[in-house]
Amino acid sequence: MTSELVDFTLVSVALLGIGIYGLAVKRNFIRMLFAVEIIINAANLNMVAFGRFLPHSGGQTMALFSIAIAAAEVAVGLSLIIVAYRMYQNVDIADFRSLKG
Amino acid sequence: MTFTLPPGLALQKVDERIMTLNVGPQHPGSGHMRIIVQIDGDYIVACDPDPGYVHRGEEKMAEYRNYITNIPHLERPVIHDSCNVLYPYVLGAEELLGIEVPERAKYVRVIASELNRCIYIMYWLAIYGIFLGHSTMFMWPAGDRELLIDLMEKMTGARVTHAHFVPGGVRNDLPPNFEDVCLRQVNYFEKRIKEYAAVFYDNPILIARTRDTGVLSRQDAIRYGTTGSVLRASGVDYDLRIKEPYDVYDELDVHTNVMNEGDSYARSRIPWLDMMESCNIIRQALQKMPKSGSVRTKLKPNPKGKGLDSVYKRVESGRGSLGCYIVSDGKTEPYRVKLSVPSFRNLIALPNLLKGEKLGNMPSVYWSLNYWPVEADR
Amino acid sequence: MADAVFLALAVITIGSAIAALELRSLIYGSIALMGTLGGIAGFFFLLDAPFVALFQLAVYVGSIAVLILFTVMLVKRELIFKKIEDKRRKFAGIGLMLVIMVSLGAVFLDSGIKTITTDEPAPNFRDIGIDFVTYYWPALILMGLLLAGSVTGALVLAKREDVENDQRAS
Amino acid sequence: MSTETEIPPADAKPEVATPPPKPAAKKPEETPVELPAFEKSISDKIVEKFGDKVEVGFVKEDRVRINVGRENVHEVAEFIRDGLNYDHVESVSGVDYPQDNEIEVVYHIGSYTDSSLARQILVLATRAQRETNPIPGNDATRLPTLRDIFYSVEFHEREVFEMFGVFFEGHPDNRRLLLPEDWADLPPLRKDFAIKGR
Amino acid sequence: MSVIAPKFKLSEFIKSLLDNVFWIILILVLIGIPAVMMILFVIEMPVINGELLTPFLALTWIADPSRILPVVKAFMATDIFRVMAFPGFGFAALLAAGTIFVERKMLAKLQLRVGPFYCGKFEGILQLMGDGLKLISKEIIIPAKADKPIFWAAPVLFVATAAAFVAFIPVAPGWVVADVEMGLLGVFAVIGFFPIITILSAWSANSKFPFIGGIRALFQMVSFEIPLILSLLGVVMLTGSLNLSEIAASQSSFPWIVFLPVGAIVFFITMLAELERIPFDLPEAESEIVAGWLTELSGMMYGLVQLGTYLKLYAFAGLFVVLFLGGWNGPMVVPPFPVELLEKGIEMGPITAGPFPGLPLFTQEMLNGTLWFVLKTVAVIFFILLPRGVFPRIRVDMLLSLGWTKLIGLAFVNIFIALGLLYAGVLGPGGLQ
Amino acid sequence: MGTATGIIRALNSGIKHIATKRFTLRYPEEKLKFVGDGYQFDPSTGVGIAGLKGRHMLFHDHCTGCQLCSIACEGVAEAIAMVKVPEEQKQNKKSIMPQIDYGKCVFCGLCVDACPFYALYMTNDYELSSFSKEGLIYTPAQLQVKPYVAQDSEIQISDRGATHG
Amino acid sequence: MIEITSTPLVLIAILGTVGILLPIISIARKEQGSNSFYAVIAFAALIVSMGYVGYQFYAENIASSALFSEDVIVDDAFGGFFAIAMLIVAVFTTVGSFNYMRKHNSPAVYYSLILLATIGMVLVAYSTDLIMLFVAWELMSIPTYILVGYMKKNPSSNEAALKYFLFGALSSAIIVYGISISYGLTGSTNIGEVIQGYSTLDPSLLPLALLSVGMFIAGFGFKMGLVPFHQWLPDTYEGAPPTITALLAAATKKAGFAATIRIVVLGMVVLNLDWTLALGIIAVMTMTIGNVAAIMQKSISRMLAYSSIAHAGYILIGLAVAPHSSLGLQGSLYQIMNHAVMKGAAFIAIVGIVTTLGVTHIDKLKGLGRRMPITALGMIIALFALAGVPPLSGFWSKLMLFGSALDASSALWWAPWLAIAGVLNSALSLAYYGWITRKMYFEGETEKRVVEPKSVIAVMIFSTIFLVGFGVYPEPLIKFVEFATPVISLGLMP
Repeated sequence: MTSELVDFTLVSVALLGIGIYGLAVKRNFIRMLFAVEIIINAANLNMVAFGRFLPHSGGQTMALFSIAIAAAEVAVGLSLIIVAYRMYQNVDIADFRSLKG
Repeated sequence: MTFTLPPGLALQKVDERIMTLNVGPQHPGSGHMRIIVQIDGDYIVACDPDPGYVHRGEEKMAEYRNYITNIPHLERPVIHDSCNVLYPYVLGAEELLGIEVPERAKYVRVIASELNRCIYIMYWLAIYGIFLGHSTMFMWPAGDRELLIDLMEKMTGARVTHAHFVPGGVRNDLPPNFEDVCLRQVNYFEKRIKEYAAVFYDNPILIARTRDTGVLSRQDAIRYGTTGSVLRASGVDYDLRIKEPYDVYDELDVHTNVMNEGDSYARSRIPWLDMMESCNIIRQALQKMPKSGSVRTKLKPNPKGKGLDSVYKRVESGRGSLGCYIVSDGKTEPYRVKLSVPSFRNLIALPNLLKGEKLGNMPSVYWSLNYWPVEADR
Repeated sequence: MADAVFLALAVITIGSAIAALELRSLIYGSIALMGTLGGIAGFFFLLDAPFVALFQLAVYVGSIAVLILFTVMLVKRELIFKKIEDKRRKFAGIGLMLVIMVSLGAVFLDSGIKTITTDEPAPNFRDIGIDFVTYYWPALILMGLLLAGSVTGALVLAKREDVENDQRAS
Repeated sequence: MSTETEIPPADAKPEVATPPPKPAAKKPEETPVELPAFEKSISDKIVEKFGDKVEVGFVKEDRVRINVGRENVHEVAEFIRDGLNYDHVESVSGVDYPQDNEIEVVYHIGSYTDSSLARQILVLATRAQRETNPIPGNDATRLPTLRDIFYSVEFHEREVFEMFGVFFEGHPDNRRLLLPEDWADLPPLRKDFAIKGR
Repeated sequence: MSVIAPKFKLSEFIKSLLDNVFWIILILVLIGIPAVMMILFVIEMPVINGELLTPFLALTWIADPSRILPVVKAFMATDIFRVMAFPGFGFAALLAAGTIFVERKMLAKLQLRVGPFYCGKFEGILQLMGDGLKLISKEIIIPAKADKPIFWAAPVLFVATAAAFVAFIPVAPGWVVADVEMGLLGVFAVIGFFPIITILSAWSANSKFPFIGGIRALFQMVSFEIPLILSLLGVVMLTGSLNLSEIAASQSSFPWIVFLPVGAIVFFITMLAELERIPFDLPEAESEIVAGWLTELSGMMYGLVQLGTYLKLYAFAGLFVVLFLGGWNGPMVVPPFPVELLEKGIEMGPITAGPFPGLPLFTQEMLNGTLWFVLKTVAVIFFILLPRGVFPRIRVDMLLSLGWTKLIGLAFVNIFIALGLLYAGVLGPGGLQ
Repeated sequence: MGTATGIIRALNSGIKHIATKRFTLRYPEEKLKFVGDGYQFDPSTGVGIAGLKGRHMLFHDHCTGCQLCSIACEGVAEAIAMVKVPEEQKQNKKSIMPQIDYGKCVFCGLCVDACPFYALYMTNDYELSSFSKEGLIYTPAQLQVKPYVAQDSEIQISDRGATHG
Repeated sequence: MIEITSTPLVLIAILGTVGILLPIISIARKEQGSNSFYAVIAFAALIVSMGYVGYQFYAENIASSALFSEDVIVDDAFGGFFAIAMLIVAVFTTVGSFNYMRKHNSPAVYYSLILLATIGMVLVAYSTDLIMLFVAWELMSIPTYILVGYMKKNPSSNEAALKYFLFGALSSAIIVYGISISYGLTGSTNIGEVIQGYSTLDPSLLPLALLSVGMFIAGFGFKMGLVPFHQWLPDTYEGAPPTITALLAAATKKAGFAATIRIVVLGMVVLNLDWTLALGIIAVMTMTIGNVAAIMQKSISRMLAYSSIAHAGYILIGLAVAPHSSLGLQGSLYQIMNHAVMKGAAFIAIVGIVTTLGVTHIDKLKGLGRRMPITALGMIIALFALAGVPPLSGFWSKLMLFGSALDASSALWWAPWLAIAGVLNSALSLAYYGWITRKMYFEGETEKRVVEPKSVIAVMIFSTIFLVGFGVYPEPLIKFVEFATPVISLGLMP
């Protein structure tokens, strides 16, 4: 094992940054979903990396949970997108303007 | 001279999520026609049949040819059922020309007609099988059909376009020893088609797939003026061989098959039962046929019809009642020949049946209507 | 060897993550996202966690990517290629990203984990199974409830009521 | 005519369904002078109802022909459906008569529901004005549609429209059916449309 | 003169023949020989008879079979051999080709016709080669508005994924390309890739019928993946392992189909659906949606997809054999090798100095295992092919209800059976094995 | 359960048919047997004699050049053209004989029906393909030749199914 | 080892079984329209669960708040307290949906999702393991995403759901990241071990620990609606079906507080940081911005949304001063319980108004006191309780919160300012509540009485009794709060 823990965490931090960037910049709902997925994957990477170097099995367990939950979340999010697309013929969150205070 | 174009088959402006599919004419799921299908997801919301890709103007051509030379042309719309499609014209011409038909010729005609009905239904069944994705049901009927085609070839000298019926009888007498061969092959044929049950008609997947799809109620079947197996599958007992017997059908014991479901399965099963009935009729006719005698009343070379008369004759073809309306003005050519074909009459049920069906049911419902595009176009 | 693989994986993962967000076409974006997820799976292999890696491949790439592709394809083709140009927002976003990456990276580099290495064997996937049934089992039950609820809910949402009612009438 | 039941019992399997008894093979004697009685009664009913508006073309065995003017065809057809139990149209044919300057449209009407009418075909003929230079759909060659009475004429009337240029007023879907979309010649089944070379 | 059939000229024919020979020689010289040399230079050379095998040495040894034998053995130990030839791609492709031939002949028999007949001397045995040549020589047509990169990549990816699937199947003890600890999970992961490639290929053609077909393929594969995975859980529980080799080895006394027939049936049906075989060939239903997601593919792209499909068929059949029918296990039918062959070696021709050792190349167990595996796989393939002759295609809603309700329910029944056997102590990791 | 038995029945039927004899005619090697020598017509009774409606055969010594066959074909296919023939025959004053274009002929046989002099019959020859359209036009000299047609197989029905032998 | 009869497991068993069975029943019955059937089943399940929790308290099977456990969940009074509060809200929602969901197509899944979300919320309060907490958190969130977008034909519902989903997904992603870091630092996911690991942390890893706790605050703050993370909240509350808004405002928010108390407060304490000022600032900002924005709203549901932001600020006062005053957490819990009832009642009143009149704009509520007297009265009482008017229950909780702030003034110099800000904000809130009252009772003359939904009346009566009763006689509730409050303040302080 020549790679160190910090390498993996740095990759994870980079992915986190990219995810935050996507959430901040993009206004397309599907892109924002991509960004969220990237963040969750960054966290999973962190978790498995820590679990490998401790070593402890909890990290992998947590990653499994998180993958499954992400699947459920994506399913729900995509069904919401489908409903929205049927209504607006659009997936751009900036164009959804029915609620303004 | 200039014309403004009449409204053609304009595509409607439709919703975004509705997809318009052109099923045909190159598509394998339509015959020689186009079906414009609008689907929403997996459901068909609208259907517009567009026949006419094989329109040849047979009716126009018939006005330029005399009563005899019309024969090879008028059997062209359904070459697989050519005896039956020619039958009403021949009957009508006999009435217009005032000719009697010998008794033996009538029996020969009935045998030829029933054989041809089976040949047609086998072809239809083969296509139905391949439409449902059942390749064996394409190969078996296509092969077993050869038995009957062989008989027809022995009888008339041609495999599909026989041109055998003429006003006044049939063109030639049966070949020697034909009765035995015919009986043997028809018996074997009947045995074969009974074997289709296990693989096709009693197949649970097929039943699940075609039951309760494209249900045509009895009222609708009558209202749309459908005919043949479509009508009888919807519970209307109407068979011209019984109701209006022509030639010698009134001397034979003809049964008919009626089902009440009105779905694709019933519509596809009726022709199969009809084939067995045809085998029965052929056996009876072979038995009752006069063993010898003339088969053709001699005719003048260029006969003339009755002056200013019209006649409408109809027979039960493989697809249903087929009528022929002939108007004569006393010349050697008929003034107007109109074929009222069962396919064209059944076509009107298609848009009504397909509406609300799933796309997967489209081929089975379409082909279960016993529809032959070339015949509908004429 | 491992370092080269690590570098390659890092480049694939981060590059395709950027591509997933920046490519003009949503379809290619989805494919790039699959690249990211596959890269993460590669990292898992590198970290001696093949079970998680294969699970990641089976669930993320096998199911989630399919769902995303399916949704993207339902969307009109013009929208897939639509791009919204907002330079100021973009630069602000890049700034935010750099701030987060630099600060968090600095925190990680400064902290004590820089020196952590290990020679111990990696946890076996059987340990995970034992964990699941002895310690985390209430969470597993909740997980089942969650999946059931989300699937039924998503189905109810995605079901199209208007069409069913309209067409059954005929 | 036949006495069999129209609908066999619902649970009957098609293979074992006993076929209805064979209809009595009734062949009326060849008496050309005397008109067949049943057919005569049908034509009499129509004549009785409409009087001079209709004209009996012929009464033959199983066939009755009624000629009607175009203004009365709708009500006659309605009477045929409601009063005489005819329920479907088998064929709609146009016949072009250039010498009369008219186009005849012939409806062959049959019945499924009434078993006594199973052999019968009622021929309903009407005539529309013929134009020398037809503009299909926009000239005087018009007839009232029978689609609201007999649904089954829908495609037949579309065919007659494109083949003869007879526009059926009130038909909901009067479009081309068989001919190509870019057909710009005469309606092809008119007598003045000649086949090439003839 | 007719244009369709130009007159045959011998000179033209000879010219074209020479042309072909020229190109073959050129390719051989420019690519083939350097490739062989590079392989010989690059791969780690074995030490044979105390000498390091150099290219020169190898070339000098070609003349003597006794000296080339160690080279062959060394080559057989490499991964290249495993991936390309025996348990991997070559073996699978051979079986797949055999499958295609058997399918066509058997279907023809069933349908009372002849099938391929003229190509090759015996019953059209070379028909597949002819078809392949035809597909290679055909023009590849790309739709104008297609998404070109994805459209090009999809068939290749399809074959690659199918080949990856093949790599997991153990053929004989120790003979498997990728002997990973979690092979079954890997199989699931690989299966998950097929719908993605399908839907991408379908979408990229930018045509209606492929898209409908792709969506159908997606529905079908995704909805049948769940019963597929569930139906295998019983075996996993009873074996206590995810490694396919271990699973196969665990069935030395009896195959799992004896105890888990329900799971086997469910797996077989889902297998048919995943393979898009009749009665589940909705994605290619030609009467509804021309050829489904293959509509726009032409030439060798179509050929590649077909190759991938049949590789997939072999892999699924092999998986069924490994999981339920006992893999390579079976009575020993291969006779033991003669003792003198093993001890003294074989005498061959006048060239060799004397009897030389090294034969046989394979052990008896391996040959026996391969034999049984192939026999069982062929039997399973036969039963996969048979429904094509007797069933029509089913409809999408029937398919989905079958997948989501009936098969999942049956799969759970299977799991409960397995659990019962496990807790009763009859079978399982600590049980009868 | 009905479903399961139905599926098993179907599979069983399929397997049974693997052992059934095939029903395919291997055409170029085998050829079907026909009834007689071809379709012929007896103008005295007005009834034909059954046979295959294949390529025509012209008996030069019977042909009078009356053009009736050509007239009969006019309404059908316009396949028959009357051409000059060099040799002088007694009964053929105009010395014209039919020449048949098989690119147009529909093999209805009405020309045979029209011939009152027993000059035109049809034979069993149906293999008329040619590389060019010109090759399909048969001159009177070609029509005179009686073709040889191999007829070796007939449908045979046995317990193991029908076959062409 | 977890007892099989421990409260959380029994709750999972009851609610989960019913929640899974409801859709199956609906498929089996093949009729979609019978809303009340499913509502009654869900209602019964909730009542049974509440009864079980109450019985456990009555039988004294529940330990006083333990906070830590070796297992993933612990059956303590803290969780029980939250369970009761959330079950009350869930009952409100279910009862309120009797009429509201009448015309919707698939009611079974709706109630099933409510039950599943309730399990999630309750289990968040019970869990003592980060993974368990996360799974429960998602079980709470994902059904509510669906429920918010449940009105498929309604664009605003869908938009609300999209925004809610996006922020929710982001928050859970951030929480996962925080969990991953804290796991990496301490090598365990059990909260007790995490806290222990934090207390013996290598100083070089301290920034990472801070990062993880910051991420927890951010992640939970999204749900709680704290000020930098509150943008989604008004839109979602306005667009969602009002029954679901009641669930969101009154229950899921509280789950965030429960999680915060479980992890962050303790974690912060052991990390020995001066974090209270930050929380105090957030508290003041939250309540000020919430109240000021609420004044400007024209839609009553949006106004109540902002008001619930403000209330998050009040509750945060208690958390901010928790280490220095034992009253702090007590006040928070007391306010949480009160707020659940008050907010739930207010939103259910809106449900009644929407179902009968179909309006939410404040100007349209003229003369509501004559048109729907019982609903209006219940709503007014709930609103005044929210404002903290003395004879009502809300008064005591606010008093306790502000008192805790004053109590902590010996240790924290800025604590009294929190109390002052709270009082000022309460006064501010009284302004817009009073304005609504004026609209309802003193404007509009001619309206006639309409039939009010019986289910809403039931909720109103219950809430009025609760608020007035515990306002007049707060003793039992205060006892209960004291019993449920974990004692962390001074005991764990290093």
